Amino acid sequence: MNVNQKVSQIVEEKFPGSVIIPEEPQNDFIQLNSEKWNEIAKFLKTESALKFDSCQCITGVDLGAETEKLEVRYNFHSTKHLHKVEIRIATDRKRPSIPSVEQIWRVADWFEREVYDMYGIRFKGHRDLRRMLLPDDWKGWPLRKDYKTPQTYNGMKVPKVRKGWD
Amino acid sequence: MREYFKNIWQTVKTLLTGMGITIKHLFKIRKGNVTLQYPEEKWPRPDRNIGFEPANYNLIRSKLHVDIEDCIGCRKCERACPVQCIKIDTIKVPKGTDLGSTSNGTLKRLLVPRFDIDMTECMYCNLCVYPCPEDCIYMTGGPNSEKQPLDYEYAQYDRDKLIYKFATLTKKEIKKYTTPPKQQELI
Amino acid sequence: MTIDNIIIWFQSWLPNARIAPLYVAAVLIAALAIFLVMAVNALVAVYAERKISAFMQDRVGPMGQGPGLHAGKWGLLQTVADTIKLILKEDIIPKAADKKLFIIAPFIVFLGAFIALAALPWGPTLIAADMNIGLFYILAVSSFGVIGIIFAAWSSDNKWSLFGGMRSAAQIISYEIPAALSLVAVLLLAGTLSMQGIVANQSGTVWGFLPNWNIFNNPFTFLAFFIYFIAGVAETNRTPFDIPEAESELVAGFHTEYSGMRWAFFFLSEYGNMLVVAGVAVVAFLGGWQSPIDGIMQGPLWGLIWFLLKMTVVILIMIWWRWTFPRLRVDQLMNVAWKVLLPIALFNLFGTAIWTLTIG
Amino acid sequence: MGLIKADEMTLNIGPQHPSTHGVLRLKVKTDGEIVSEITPVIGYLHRCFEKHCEYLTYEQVIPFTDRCDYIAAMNNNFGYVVAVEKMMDIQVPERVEYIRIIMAELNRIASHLLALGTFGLDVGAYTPFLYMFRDRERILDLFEITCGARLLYNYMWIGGVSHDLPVGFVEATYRFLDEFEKKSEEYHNILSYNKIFIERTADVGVLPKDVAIDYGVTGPNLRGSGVKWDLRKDEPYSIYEKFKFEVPVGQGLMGSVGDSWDRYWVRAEEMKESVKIVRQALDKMPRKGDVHEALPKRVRPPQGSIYFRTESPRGDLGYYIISDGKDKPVRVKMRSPAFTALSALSEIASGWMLSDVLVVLGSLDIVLGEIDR
Repeated sequence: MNVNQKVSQIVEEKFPGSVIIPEEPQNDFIQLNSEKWNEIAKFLKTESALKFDSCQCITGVDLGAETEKLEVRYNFHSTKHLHKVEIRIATDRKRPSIPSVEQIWRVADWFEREVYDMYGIRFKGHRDLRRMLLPDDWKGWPLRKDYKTPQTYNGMKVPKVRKGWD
Repeated sequence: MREYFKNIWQTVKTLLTGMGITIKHLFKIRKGNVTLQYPEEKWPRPDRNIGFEPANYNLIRSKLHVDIEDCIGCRKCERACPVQCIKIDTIKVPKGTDLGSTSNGTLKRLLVPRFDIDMTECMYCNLCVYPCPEDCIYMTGGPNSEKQPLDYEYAQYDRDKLIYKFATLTKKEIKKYTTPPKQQELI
Repeated sequence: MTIDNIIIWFQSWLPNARIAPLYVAAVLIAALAIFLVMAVNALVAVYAERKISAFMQDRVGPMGQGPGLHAGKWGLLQTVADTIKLILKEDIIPKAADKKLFIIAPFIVFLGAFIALAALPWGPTLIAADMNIGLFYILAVSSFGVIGIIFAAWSSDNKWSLFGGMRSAAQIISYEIPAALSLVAVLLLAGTLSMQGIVANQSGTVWGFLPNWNIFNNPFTFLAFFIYFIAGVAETNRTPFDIPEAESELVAGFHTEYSGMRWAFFFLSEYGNMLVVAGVAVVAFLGGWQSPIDGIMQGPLWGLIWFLLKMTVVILIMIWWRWTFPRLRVDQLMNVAWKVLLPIALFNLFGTAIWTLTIG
Repeated sequence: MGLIKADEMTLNIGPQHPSTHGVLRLKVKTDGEIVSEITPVIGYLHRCFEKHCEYLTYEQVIPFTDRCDYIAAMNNNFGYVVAVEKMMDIQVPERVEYIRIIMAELNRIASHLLALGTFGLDVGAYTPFLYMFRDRERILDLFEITCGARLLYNYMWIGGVSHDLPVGFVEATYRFLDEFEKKSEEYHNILSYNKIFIERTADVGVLPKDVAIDYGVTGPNLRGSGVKWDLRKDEPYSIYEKFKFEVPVGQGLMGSVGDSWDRYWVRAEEMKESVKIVRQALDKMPRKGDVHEALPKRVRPPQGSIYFRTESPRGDLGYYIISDGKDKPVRVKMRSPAFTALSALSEIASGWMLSDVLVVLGSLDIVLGEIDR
């Protein structure tokens, strides 16, 4: 039994209905429901059989404007049991919102701010959700696939890089 | 109390060690120095470099150069460039026009009236060099010094001067090649 | 050559002149000489500092400006070129600055170093003003510069400058005390505050072969020299005690907002301060203008040469330190002053007193 | 009176400041010299790496990974190409593996030299910085003869490397390693064991074990806190399992475990281990072989995603790559180790003096290019 199956089993036992069973068993990730994510996250960190104490990476993903959803993928790692797991949580594209895990793994603070910055996914319960890399007055969510490069910034025209090139 | 004096003693000892090192370097004046007095002394300086002549280098990322006589206009380099700093225009010529062949012996099929490289944008990744079937785009110097001597001092006062235009075709020549052979005879 | 000598010399030419204008003229001549000494010192010391630091760091240092300009050798004229550049540079006064204080501050700092030099004996007869309170005078006026530093820091209206100024004030006030206490040990031996008197007291030999300089006189003064030297380096704001201008923390400390000639005055007075500290160290501990071998190579000219040589050595050590050590933190700096240097200086003072009473 | 709050001052360190190692801005609240609150503001060097990747083919991404962590560009290349190779299931020739490891470890030495040197500079020691730059220069020379570039190499390719080693490279590297081992003692004498340096760094900015893990701090910073975690040992990628080397961890030799001095010391020791690895690799490397043998005709990883991490000089460098089977990636996310390290700054440096904040910042060894991407 690999880690993913084990984790999904344990989580499903504790929080019935939260694991959206992947269609193919060989998938190396666990798709979760976003509703109880905060409690599940706490459980993942504290449960003695799992102990995912290190949050490796939080990636925002947009698989195309036609999919109607945005995804956040979490990579966790346990320094106690030396195993890792990838958890995916999908959210609605129109009003993207996912419970924050910032108070569970402190590193998630900046990661979530970055995902918010790039995808506009609101993390419920994040204490300081601001733009991270872009200026505070930036409009739009640049890494979404339907993002259009703006022609102006704060009323200033963005100059074309080279004249007479094309 | 002992800790106090030990501390002072350690401070004095370690500081003197450090002073010993710097004074040693002070009296090795010309031996170990690595400075290159740039406009006067030029790389590679024999006593500083690690024993390689420019020709032994695998590559020197200096400046892109194009041997335009060898270019067949395949535009592979243009597609490989991650920053789109290469711009090529090609013109199809009527069948039967002889454009000559490259030094590799490949027949040229397209006219290249424009081959511009914007060195202000170039990020020296060398990715355009590898796909070229005729080896006609390359960085100057290093192993290519025979074809083109090393040139890395091409600063300009004007940005536009850093756009290098390699195409040599004149309008007259283009016209000459693009008119079908029959009309040529008429002219 | 004191000011009095100059006045007497003037009077021999103009026997009927009143004393006041002659006095002013004499002071001006002396002042010009001191200014020249400071300027030349800055030129030479900056060049030496740059070259020595370069060689210590396996570099070659300034090589461009020199005889034959850009292809020239050793960059001999580098500091001259720098000076010209500094004079020609635009003088920027920040809009929010307190203008009057901002303008006056570099000159106050400069003045501190400048007037302290007046009491340094360059040779047996060469001294601008041989006061009977010479050492005391130098100690008093050399801490005068801190006022200028605080002026500069406050008037710049820059937070970094303010940090630098506050640090500098705390530092100079703290290090005055161990420096003064270790000099008091010398006074016990000499019995006079006059600079010439202190030097004259160091003639002859001690223990048969060593010159009778205060540093060799007894173990306590030997230690006192190092305490004075450390405290002196701290007073000149040089590494490892350069926290007021710590460039990796405070950008440039109190002179962040200064440019051009005003900045050059800070620079000049830093090197002037080095000169004062080195001069006092030489006078108080290294026998001033006395020859290292008793009885030979003495006289006014030799005196000047010995004095300059000794001073050079002391300044070179300062340069050497600067390019070897990391910088201390503010609280550690205070710790060194109050917990290490001060107790040892007090102990030294006590020890010297006992020594002079019993053995000396 | 009472209107002006006279006991706290807001100070902007940066974006232009000598010791922020790039364009980082720290908004700090100070009470005299004591810093009570630190808010890092980043993004001044944001160059849209992740957005760019959506428009570039897999090969074209490599020069952009160079520009993220420009101090250790080889390691960035390495992580990316191994991730893509994992997706495509490419087995690279043995010689290529050895060449890659030699390059990655040499670059690790170069990166650590720069980290230690600038750390010394933050503390105020100018000379060690130049000594370390002098030796870093030799490594850059080695890179230059191999791939022509000194900083941004674009050397590793998916399935190989761009050039074979030039003639004489092996001997020159041996010569460099011999010289370097002698010199590393000098660094210790002039900086590591200098009492002023110890006073400034020991016990300053202590990063406890659990806080480090909670903040996702990795690499030498985590090892400085006493956690023996090195991906080269614990999750060996490439052929790291073939090499014998130690993983130095902070032991609190001069203060408590996890202080700035420990982080510094771990880096200094790691350089020695890297020297060992390079030596072994040079000994064992097959002398002949085609480095372009396994290059794929076209790079089109099968549909799917991968999160792959390697040990860069700054810590766990992770790439999250999503492919839809075409020649351009759907998403390339870079998990940069310096990003997480910087997020821990306000936790460990608050309450220290202004000078200490910059020392702690220097000891974390951040590269802004990687944080902002």
